[in-house]
Amino acid sequence: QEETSIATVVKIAGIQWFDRMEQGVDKYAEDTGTNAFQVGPAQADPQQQAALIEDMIAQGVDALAVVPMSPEALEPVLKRAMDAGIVVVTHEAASQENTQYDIEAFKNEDFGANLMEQLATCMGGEGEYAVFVGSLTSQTHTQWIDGAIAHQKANYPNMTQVGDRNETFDDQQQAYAKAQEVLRAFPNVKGMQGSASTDVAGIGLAIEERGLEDDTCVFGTSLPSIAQQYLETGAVDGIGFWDPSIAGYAMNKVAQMIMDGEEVTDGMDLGLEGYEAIKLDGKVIYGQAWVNVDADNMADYPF
Amino acid sequence: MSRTISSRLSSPEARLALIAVLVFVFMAVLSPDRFLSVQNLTSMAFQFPEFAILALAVTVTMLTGGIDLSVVGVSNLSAVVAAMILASIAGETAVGAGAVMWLILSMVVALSIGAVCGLFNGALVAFVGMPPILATLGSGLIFTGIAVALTGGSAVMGFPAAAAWLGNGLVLGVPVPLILFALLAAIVAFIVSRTAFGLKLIMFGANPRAARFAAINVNGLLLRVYMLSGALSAVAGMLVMSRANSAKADYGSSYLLLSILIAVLGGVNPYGGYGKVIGVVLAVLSMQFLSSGLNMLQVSNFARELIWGVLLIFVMLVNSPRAAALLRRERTT
Amino acid sequence: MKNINLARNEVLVALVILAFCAFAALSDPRFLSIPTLTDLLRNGIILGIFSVGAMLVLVSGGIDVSFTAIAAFAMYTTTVFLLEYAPGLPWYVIFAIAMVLGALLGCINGVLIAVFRLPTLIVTLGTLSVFRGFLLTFVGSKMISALPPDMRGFSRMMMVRGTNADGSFYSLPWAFAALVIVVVLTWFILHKTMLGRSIFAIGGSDESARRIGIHVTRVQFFVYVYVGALAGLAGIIHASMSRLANPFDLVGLELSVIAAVVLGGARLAGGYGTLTGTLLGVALIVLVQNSLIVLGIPSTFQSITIGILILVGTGLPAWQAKRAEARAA
Amino acid sequence: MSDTDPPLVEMTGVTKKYSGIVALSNVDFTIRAGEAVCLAGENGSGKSTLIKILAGVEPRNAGDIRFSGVAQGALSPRASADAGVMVIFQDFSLFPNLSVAENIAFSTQLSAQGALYRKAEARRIAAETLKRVGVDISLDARVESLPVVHKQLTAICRALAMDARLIIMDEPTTALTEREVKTLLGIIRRLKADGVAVLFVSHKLAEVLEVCEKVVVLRNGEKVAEGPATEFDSASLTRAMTGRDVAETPPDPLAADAPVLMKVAGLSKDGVFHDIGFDLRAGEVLGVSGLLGSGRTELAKALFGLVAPDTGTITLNGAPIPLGDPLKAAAAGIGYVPEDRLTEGLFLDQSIQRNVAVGRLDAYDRGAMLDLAGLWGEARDWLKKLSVKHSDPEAPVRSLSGGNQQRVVLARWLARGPKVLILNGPSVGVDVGSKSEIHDIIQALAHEGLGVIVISDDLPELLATCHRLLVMKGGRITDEIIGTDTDETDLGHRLAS
Ligand SMILES: Nc1ncnc2c1ncn2[C@@H]1O[C@H](COP(=O)(O)OP(=O)(O)OP(=O)(O)O)[C@@H](O)[C@H]1O
Ligand SMILES: Nc1ncnc2c1ncn2[C@@H]1O[C@H](COP(=O)(O)OP(=O)(O)OP(=O)(O)O)[C@@H](O)[C@H]1O
Ligand SMILES: [Mg+2]
Ligand SMILES: [Mg+2]
Repeated sequence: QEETSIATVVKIAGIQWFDRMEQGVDKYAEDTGTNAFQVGPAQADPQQQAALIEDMIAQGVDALAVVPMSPEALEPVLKRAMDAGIVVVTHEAASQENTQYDIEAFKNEDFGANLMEQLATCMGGEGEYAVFVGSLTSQTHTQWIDGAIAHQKANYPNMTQVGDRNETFDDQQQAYAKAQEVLRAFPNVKGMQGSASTDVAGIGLAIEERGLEDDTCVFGTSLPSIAQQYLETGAVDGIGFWDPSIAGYAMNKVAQMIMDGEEVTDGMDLGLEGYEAIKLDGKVIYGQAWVNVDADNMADYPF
Repeated sequence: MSRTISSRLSSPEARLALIAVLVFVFMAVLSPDRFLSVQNLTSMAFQFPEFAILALAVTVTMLTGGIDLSVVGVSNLSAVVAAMILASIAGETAVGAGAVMWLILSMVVALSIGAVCGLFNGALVAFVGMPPILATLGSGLIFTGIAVALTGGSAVMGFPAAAAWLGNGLVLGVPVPLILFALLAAIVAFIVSRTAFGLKLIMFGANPRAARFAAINVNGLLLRVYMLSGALSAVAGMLVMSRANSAKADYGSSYLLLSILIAVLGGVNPYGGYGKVIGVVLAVLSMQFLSSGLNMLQVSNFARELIWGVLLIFVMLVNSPRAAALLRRERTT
Repeated sequence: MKNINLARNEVLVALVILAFCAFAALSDPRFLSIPTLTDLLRNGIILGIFSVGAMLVLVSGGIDVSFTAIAAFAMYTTTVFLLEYAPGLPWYVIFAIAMVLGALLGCINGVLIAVFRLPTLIVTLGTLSVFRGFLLTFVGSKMISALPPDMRGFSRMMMVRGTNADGSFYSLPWAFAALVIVVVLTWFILHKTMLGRSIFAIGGSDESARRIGIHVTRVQFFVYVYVGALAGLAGIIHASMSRLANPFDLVGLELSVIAAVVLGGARLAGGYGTLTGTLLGVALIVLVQNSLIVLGIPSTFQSITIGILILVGTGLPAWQAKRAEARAA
Repeated sequence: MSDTDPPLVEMTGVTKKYSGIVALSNVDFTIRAGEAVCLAGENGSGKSTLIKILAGVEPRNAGDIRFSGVAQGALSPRASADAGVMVIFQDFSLFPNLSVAENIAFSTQLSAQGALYRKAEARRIAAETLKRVGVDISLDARVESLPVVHKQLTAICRALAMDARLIIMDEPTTALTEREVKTLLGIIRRLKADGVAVLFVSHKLAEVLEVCEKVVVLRNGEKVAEGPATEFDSASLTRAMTGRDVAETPPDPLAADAPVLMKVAGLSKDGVFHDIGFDLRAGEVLGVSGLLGSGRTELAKALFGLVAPDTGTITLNGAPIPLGDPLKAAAAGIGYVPEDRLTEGLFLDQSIQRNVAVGRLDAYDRGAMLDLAGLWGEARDWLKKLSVKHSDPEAPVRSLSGGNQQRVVLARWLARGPKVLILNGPSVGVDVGSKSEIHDIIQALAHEGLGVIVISDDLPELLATCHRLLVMKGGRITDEIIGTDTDETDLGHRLAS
């Protein structure tokens, strides 16, 4: 009989983040001998991802581990997959209906609040700050920023958000130009929080050119490999992320558990860093898997 | 014998048909059990109609020597509005005749919005005299922008179950999107070759100045062409909405270049005056066979882009008399 | 510009720029400052170099949508190659490598367009896919932020540097000089050489050009190679200045660049285009794109604003031309 | 210079095929320094092809070419130019986007082989050449903004600016009015005196015989006659070209009781034409003539709604026609055959039958669908009625000769059953044979009760077709002439005065 195949379908192929995830998937394949592999569309377009999943269903994979570009857009195709008896596990899609389990490294609002907490501490709990999202249409980024702003409002009344949510289109150049403009329009701005992995790099570059490394605080989601040079100079003060390779491993593992008829329970240990005591909320599995990195510990995360 | 084959292959469409068949056979041979499975064939039939309809929209504008870069913007805007009707007025719980009625209403609204957007484009081209490439580039940004402003950027969802039928249903085992596409392709083919409007638009594409001197209502023609393109885009938008069970301002962003690529690969002359719907259909099929086949073989999706580009240039070279002449000169000397 | 001619795009665009600046200054007096100027100039470098190339192609009667893919290809491949084999090369050698690479890719466009006489839009649409697909499939798809040291060094080389009242810096990088050189060189080619005049001639009528003995093939070939080299230069400057080689960057800008060039008066039908107009078109787009926050336009309305700008900027001259034609008839 | 010198150009056995079509077959041709040779022949007989081969624009399939006795291999435009062969092409081949100065000096600067463009030098060359020809055109004007005459003159100057030893003119007079033609013929005489040879192609036989020493006649790509111009007259030349006699007959007189069909009153457009008024009766052929810039083409366009007049009225059978709307004008029964067949009249790459049927699409619109059988049937009937020579109605109209192309445009309008037909330059670039056939068609139309307006400055044509003539000058009608009251010389005087 043919071996079990698990397809991990990511938002977009080839970028750092998902290459790191692929390491987890590959490791899982190696550890267990399953045919676990990762695919992703060439363009960041939910329709391309849906088409790719269609093809995977047609190919007859046993399980799908999906990181949806846009969870809503995948509901019908994931439903079709489940109707066809394919096990479906998702990641970064707490609102996904057509999934057996969704694995979240953390609650998005909490993660956003965590970044805000660091930003506020750095700013001394007062002053103006601006926020950036990769795109206004990204649910995850919106939740991070929602969580951050809520945290600020509740705990740091002396801080004020200036300007709108700046949209950077996941493009470092745009983040850079927007940061420049924020600095011109709001000369008193002391803090910036980014969402897309390139946001802090763009912001950091603008900060560095202005020579404001020590006068401003910049935090955001990113990867050490992208933010490193700005962390070194202090243009970026800290980043947060979760390790995609572990998330990838976890998705495959949970998929296998479902296929094997094992049950996932609240407080369970998945045997993975950050997922030692998971919280189960309906179908959503929460870990405590975020990592905060600054200039001091960035060497520990070589990706 | 060889002469009859080469004369049969003298039309660009015949050569495209050959390419489509070759790609299909190639993929089928590489992985017969998977590529030829009913599962896979149905899956492909669900996938391509949405961008194939956009390619039809681009095609009709290209026949006039123009282009419509706003197709994706139009399809998202109309889908977002339709989705708002379905989600907030009809509601997720609507069932039976009520739901169907709301679905029909939302489709009518979407089509009207598509047509109005098209009218706007047509007016820019006809009355303002803007080059279509710029008019629709600008208007596309505006349409997308309106969709973003309407939704704040997030997805609109929560439709009655009936809405899913459009993109996911089967009639006698045939996917509804495929039926829809076949119908629209037939209609566009009919319009282009069998109606006064269609013939006029090709003649206009061939020589806009002569069309004016031949007392063709040039402005009315342009308005209608872009309205047709807008309405087709709206249908594609409804399909995407139904298949995604949601609508959002940035769905299908990769479809614009793809639909232009398909139209051109299908033999439509981007400078106007020539193009056949059958060519576009064959181009769509080649693209889909190639793309599903490559997914099956787990070839990187970036390679697919590369192969599409190579295919496009290859087809152009094959169809080019100049290339043939150069090759012949090469051989004789 | 002896007398102000409102029908000319240059004049219209210049007026729109002035009006926009006046409006921005009214809504926020800080708008008129040196940092605004240096920021805008810096953000116009890449777009500017691209636009000069796109203008040249339009003048020759073609259209090129592949130059962004060439830029990304040249930039990323050069970076990968250097990191692998020669990370210590000085920046000017790095730039030269990227330009040669861009020129080579331009050759492919050149052969297809000039020798096989295929339609330029289709060819470059195809090569856009090919270059990008090849880059991402075979060269790599990861962002590289650990650039060769001299590329990073280049981004820190400043032409002008100063301190604002609040102690922060403003600066204009030497990369801006590249734009100036490109503009001057292109101006020289276009207006002072037979090659340049031949480019205009071909754009006016390629058949006539052939008939009076202009080597149409060679001239067209030159255009695409030159534009390829410019794209390579823009790409490597982009990577250096952003200290990041991202293979997904730049592609997607092509239509905005062409819009900027047409805004500046170049015609899609060929034969017409000026450097002044092109730079004004770029200036307007950069100005608007980088002033939306200052003007307080909410993020959700920014793409509508830019769309309207393109429609107004290109629609006004088009409408005037149409009316003038109707009057003259 | 003596007869023993090798001729300037000597072609022997030159053959040219276009994918099967033999455009030139085994043609021998020579031209000597200071000689003016006329190349005559019907549309499609191979005149332009011969010129293109001499100019190096098209390669020959067989045959030898010698310039001053030196055998030439494959020619290129530059090789020909360097040998002193300059061509003024039928379509001018100018650069619309460049200035007059640059257009004139471009070839010269190309041959100079320099890499740099010397603007001052270009202006000097252009100014000198313009002076030599004796015309005054602004050096900095863009060619696209020039009237046709000036474009023509610019093209001539470009050829003269080079040290030309042979100037080839392919139908240089089609765009010129009588006065400019006179200037041009003067230039040719001066060139001959300077030892420059001229190869001249024209369908206007009178001017051909006026300047040329030698005539070479082509028919179907073969040389059928050659001899001194003195041995030919219009009739014999026509016979050589067509292989038959072609006679032009003046129109039958108009019936005295013919009703007024179209009434134009007080038509003005600022700066273009003023206070135009005339009646057109059923069955009447009305000629409109005048120098270029007299406003005649604008008037014609205004009658068809392509130009919107400021004031005035046009009525057809008593019913007013809205101004400035070609759709309404066409619907009311006015037809317009434009001046420039290639850019305004024809859809060159579309089929012949489509080019005819395009005017009848609405008539065959059966609700949702076109009656294609009826549409094509009618188109073919008209092609037959106007005896358009074609092999296949689905072939592109580009493949037809000039005369036949003109009939296709005529057929399109006749199929609509117009009441008034405006013909702007009905025989421009059409050979004598076809021309007289088109004149016969015009007469037949008038017989059927159509009102026809012919805009032309071809005097024999006006005399052969028109009952009445209006002369325009400076946008006003300055003269009205009854066809039977005049002859060619008289008409020429009254036009030029
Ligand atoms: N080997 C040849 N034999 C005969 N005719 C030729 C040959 N090569 C070119 N020609 C003719 O010369 C003319 C110009 O050639 P072509 O179109 O190849 O060049 P181009 O585009 O004008 O520029 P270039 O001279 O740089 O190649 C054409 O009409 C062509 O048919
Ligand atoms: N590029 C071409 N391809 C195919 N056939 C051609 C081409 N150019 C000319 N021909 C054909 O060659 C023949 C000679 O054409 P040519 O243009 O030399 O005629 P012409 O004597 O100049 O006619 P006219 O008086 O109308 O200008 C015609 O049958 C024409 O259709
Ligand atoms: Mg800091
Ligand atoms: Mg000719």
